[in-house]
Amino acid sequence: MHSAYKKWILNSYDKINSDYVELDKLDQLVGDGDHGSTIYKGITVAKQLYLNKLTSPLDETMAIISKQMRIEMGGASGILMSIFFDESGKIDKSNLNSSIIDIFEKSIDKIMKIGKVKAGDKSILDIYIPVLNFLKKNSDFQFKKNEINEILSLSLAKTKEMEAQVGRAKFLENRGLGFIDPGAKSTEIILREYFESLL
Amino acid sequence: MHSAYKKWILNSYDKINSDYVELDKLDQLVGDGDHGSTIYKGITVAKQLYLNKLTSPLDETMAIISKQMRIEMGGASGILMSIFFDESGKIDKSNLNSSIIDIFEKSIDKIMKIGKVKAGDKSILDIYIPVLNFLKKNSDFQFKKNEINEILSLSLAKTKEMEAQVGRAKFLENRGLGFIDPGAKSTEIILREYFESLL
Amino acid sequence: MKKIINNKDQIVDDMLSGYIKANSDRVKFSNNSKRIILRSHPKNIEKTAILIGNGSGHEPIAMGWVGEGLLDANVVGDIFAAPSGDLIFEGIEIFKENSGCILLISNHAGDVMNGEMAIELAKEHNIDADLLLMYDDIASAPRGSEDQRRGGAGTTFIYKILGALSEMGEKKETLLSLGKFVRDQTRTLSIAVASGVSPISGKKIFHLDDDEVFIGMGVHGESGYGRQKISSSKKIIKLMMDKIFDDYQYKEGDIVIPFINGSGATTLMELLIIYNDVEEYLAQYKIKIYKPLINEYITTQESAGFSISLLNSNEQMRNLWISPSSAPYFHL
Amino acid sequence: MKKIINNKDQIVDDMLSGYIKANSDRVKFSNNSKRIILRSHPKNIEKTAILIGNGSGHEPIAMGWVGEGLLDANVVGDIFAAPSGDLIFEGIEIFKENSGCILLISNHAGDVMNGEMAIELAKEHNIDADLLLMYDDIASAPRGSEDQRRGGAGTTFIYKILGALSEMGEKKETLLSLGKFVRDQTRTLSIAVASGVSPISGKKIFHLDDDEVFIGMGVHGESGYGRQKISSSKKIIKLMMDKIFDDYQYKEGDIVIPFINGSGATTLMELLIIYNDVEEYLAQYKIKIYKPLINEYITTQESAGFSISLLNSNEQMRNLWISPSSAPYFHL
Ligand SMILES: Nc1ncnc2c1ncn2[C@@H]1O[C@H](COP(=O)(O)OP(=O)(O)O)[C@@H](O)[C@H]1O
Ligand SMILES: Nc1ncnc2c1ncn2[C@@H]1O[C@H](COP(=O)(O)OP(=O)(O)O)[C@@H](O)[C@H]1O
Ligand SMILES: [Mg+2]
Ligand SMILES: [Mg+2]
Ligand SMILES: [Mg+2]
Ligand SMILES: [Mg+2]
Repeated sequence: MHSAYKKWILNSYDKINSDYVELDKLDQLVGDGDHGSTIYKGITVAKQLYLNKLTSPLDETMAIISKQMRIEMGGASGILMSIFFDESGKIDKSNLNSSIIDIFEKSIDKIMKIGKVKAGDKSILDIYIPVLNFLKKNSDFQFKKNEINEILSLSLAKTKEMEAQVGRAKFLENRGLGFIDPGAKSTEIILREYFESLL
Repeated sequence: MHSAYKKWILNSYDKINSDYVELDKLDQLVGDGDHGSTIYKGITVAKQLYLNKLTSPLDETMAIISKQMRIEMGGASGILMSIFFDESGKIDKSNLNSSIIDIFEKSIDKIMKIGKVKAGDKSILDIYIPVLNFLKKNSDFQFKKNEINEILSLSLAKTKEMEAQVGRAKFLENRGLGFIDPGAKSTEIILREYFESLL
Repeated sequence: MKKIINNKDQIVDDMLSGYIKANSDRVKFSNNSKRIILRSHPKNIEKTAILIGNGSGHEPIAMGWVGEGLLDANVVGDIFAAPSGDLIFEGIEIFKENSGCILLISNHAGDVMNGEMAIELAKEHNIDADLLLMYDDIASAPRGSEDQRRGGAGTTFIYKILGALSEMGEKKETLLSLGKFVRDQTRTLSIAVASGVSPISGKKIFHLDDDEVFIGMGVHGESGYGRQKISSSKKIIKLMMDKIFDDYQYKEGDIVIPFINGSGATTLMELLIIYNDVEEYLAQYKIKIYKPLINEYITTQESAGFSISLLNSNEQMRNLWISPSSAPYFHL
Repeated sequence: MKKIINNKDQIVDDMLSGYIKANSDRVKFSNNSKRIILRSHPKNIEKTAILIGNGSGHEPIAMGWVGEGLLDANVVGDIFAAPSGDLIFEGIEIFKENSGCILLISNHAGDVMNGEMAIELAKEHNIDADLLLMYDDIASAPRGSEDQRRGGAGTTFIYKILGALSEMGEKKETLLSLGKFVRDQTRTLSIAVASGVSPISGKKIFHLDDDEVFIGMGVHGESGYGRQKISSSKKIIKLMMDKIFDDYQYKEGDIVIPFINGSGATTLMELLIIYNDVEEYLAQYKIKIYKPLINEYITTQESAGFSISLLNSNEQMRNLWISPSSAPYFHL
């Protein structure tokens, strides 16, 4: 799995690197204008660590990466977005589908608990949950990248019509209505690269 | 003389009252935007005092008015512009021309000494001096209002082409070149009303 | 963006470096992190430590309040971002030998998530640490939902009073309950007049029209009661004080400590005019005033605006409020 | 104009009223004028009194520096306008029984004219009073014409050091000569980043483009070395420090007291980053630093910008610099 994960992290880094200015601009509209810079700090440290930790077992590698992302990013997004990276270390080649489902279930549980957040609150959760639903529905077949990508695009677009119940957008006069959620956008990027590398 | 001086002060008040916003605007261009408000404070207190002090001898009245103007106005313009009001109390009906000349000479001396200023420095002095020159040249005849008014207008216009050597305009990048001097403008108003009431 | 800074990524580190150099007689970095500010002369370990984790960009708070008689430590996050729970835990760990540790957290989502995580880590390591949640901003939630309110400038009363009492060796449980009592006697309402610029995005943090003010805005531009045309100090103060008086029952003879906090660009001239009007408002209800605090302490970069915080005090609180402190940027 | 004020004509009086109410334990009005701020606990008349007359609009200076160990009185003018000589004389008269009186005047034309008038009035009344002219701004006149320079933030060193020494009972002549010596060892250079608004005109005090700064601008927008594109703190500091070092011969081992003064809107975050770079510059020449002062003290409303002042100190100056003071707004 190491080589797939390496690909995931490096490709995510490249994508965020080229998109983070856009993400900052989006967060200017619905937050405080720093989400791009923040996730860029996180994925940069993930990349550096990954290149240094190739010899450790995957779950240890990912636990270290998750912790360092959390520390580098800080804030609400650091603690919440690093969860998936930690859980993802528990992937099991011989039980691929169910271990992926498990990763998503555990991540979602933790995000909901720590972030006091639920589906429809206009957050990263609104990407993870539709993906999990798709995975569960298709657990007996091989997951198809193009189908997942469609779910990702669709779910991200849906955040546009949501009014934020969490995060800084919650305190805006229009609660971010009419704009996609910045955290959802970066999560969509990262999950797209995840399945792209894994499947 | 009391009734002429009363007329002078009240008319000056009326004129400044209708012009002080303009004067502030002018001082915005070549200073810190407060000359109108400052001279308005001075002439207001002069008016109030004059209405209260009609029983005192003229020189005492004017000395009190001068001091209160200085206190109300503060800054460079307060100490300098109040000088003429003090000196003006020494007017002598029986020696009208020479006493007026004396008032101007003494005022100019004090302004130069306290203000460390000379002709051409773009200041109130550039009104007083041409008037004094005219008065001296015509000391044997009755002073003519319309001739003095012409001197006043001309002298004020000339300050436009001067570069300030004193006052805040001295520190501007263009030293106020191209604009008339605010203190000269209010002095012109006050002297115009002076001769208007006196002659 | 017109800020005097070097590399954007180094803002917080450059600032803290300057701060520690300038105040080396009173504060220092922790051994392991240049994001943890400690007193140069630590408190005796018999006493309870008081620390806070918070985002930067609001200077002088909270780094400026580390000192004898005030905070034992400040764990500093990036601009407007709470430090991670891991880093806050590192701060707590420094005081593991102390008679307990109180982590102050101003009620903002990121701060709370990371503060709670730090407390859990402390529990796992058998370190005696409690979280004290601070909130006071009446614009952010109605009466009855006080614990949903954001932390505003009135949290200052908790910092100072617990800082002073802990210095005297009071035990943790008493400190916690006094902290909650102070919190419950505090009300804050703020007003935004013009936005400052985020040093990260280089853009205004929020938008206000040229003749507009915003009553109840939070320290990062969070919304409150809404927009108004600007009017005189007296009218604005009446409006704000009426709202505070609707929220808390003051009565004749109460002794209130007022804190007028400037959010960055508002001049001390204005803050003093505002205080003059607050004093007149209180006098009209025969409410007494004790030792007000008036200056810029909790800022949002160079935003214009201010907040009014009132603590309805008892004698103990008043004595602790004026007790000495060596913190470089707290001055009554 | 977005200022929180009441009647424009009452700004200074409202502000002073708020100030005296808030600090009634330490300062009061004189019996005859609400434009003269005095210590609540006056100095023993055996000692020399130190006072200053200056325009307002620059708060907290100078009213905020009246206190034990600092100023005995501040005679307050209107916004950006010196008080009249008559009023300054009234301030001096309060100390007619003291062992002399020193009137500090920052070198600006209106201040000097009115200060000189006050001293003449004192002479006429047989009151022992001297004027000490303060100047330090190297942008306003070249080397050799030091006495033509404007008074800038570096005048702070004179206030504090004479305030402290006079409190100890030192005689007037010694105070005057130390004051002049401090002045001669002080250099200041300022930079304007963005204009504040005059509360009188409601307009910006000066104009700067969005990417422009102005090196050497005076405290009311007076001109200096001219406009530059904004760059990094390090570059700006190098440029400013090079100019200061051209003007004064510092040498290895000198012990300098730095004062980084914010002019209103510039954040403490920036002032600390600036200090960090000033410290590095000095370190490179092996110049030592003693107890820096960093905050907003001499402001021009909510203008953005700052000044660097350096006092090349001796031991006496350093001890006086850190000696205690009760002034409400001076805090080392
Ligand atoms: N409580 C929460 N639950 C889930 N996601 C959250 C929560 N709070 C914030 N987020 C996510 O974080 C994103 C903002 O991240 P970022 O800008 O990095 O942090 P901050 O809001 O502290 O500036 C939001 O778009 C949202 O997706
Ligand atoms: N040294 C001086 N000598 C003569 N006139 C002066 C001097 N300094 C200032 N003035 C006059 O004062 C005017 C400005 O007055 P005002 O705006 O009231 O004061 P300030 O410059 O203190 O704001 C100038 O236009 C100039 O005519
Ligand atoms: Mg954000
Ligand atoms: Mg003017
Ligand atoms: Mg943020
Ligand atoms: Mg002026």
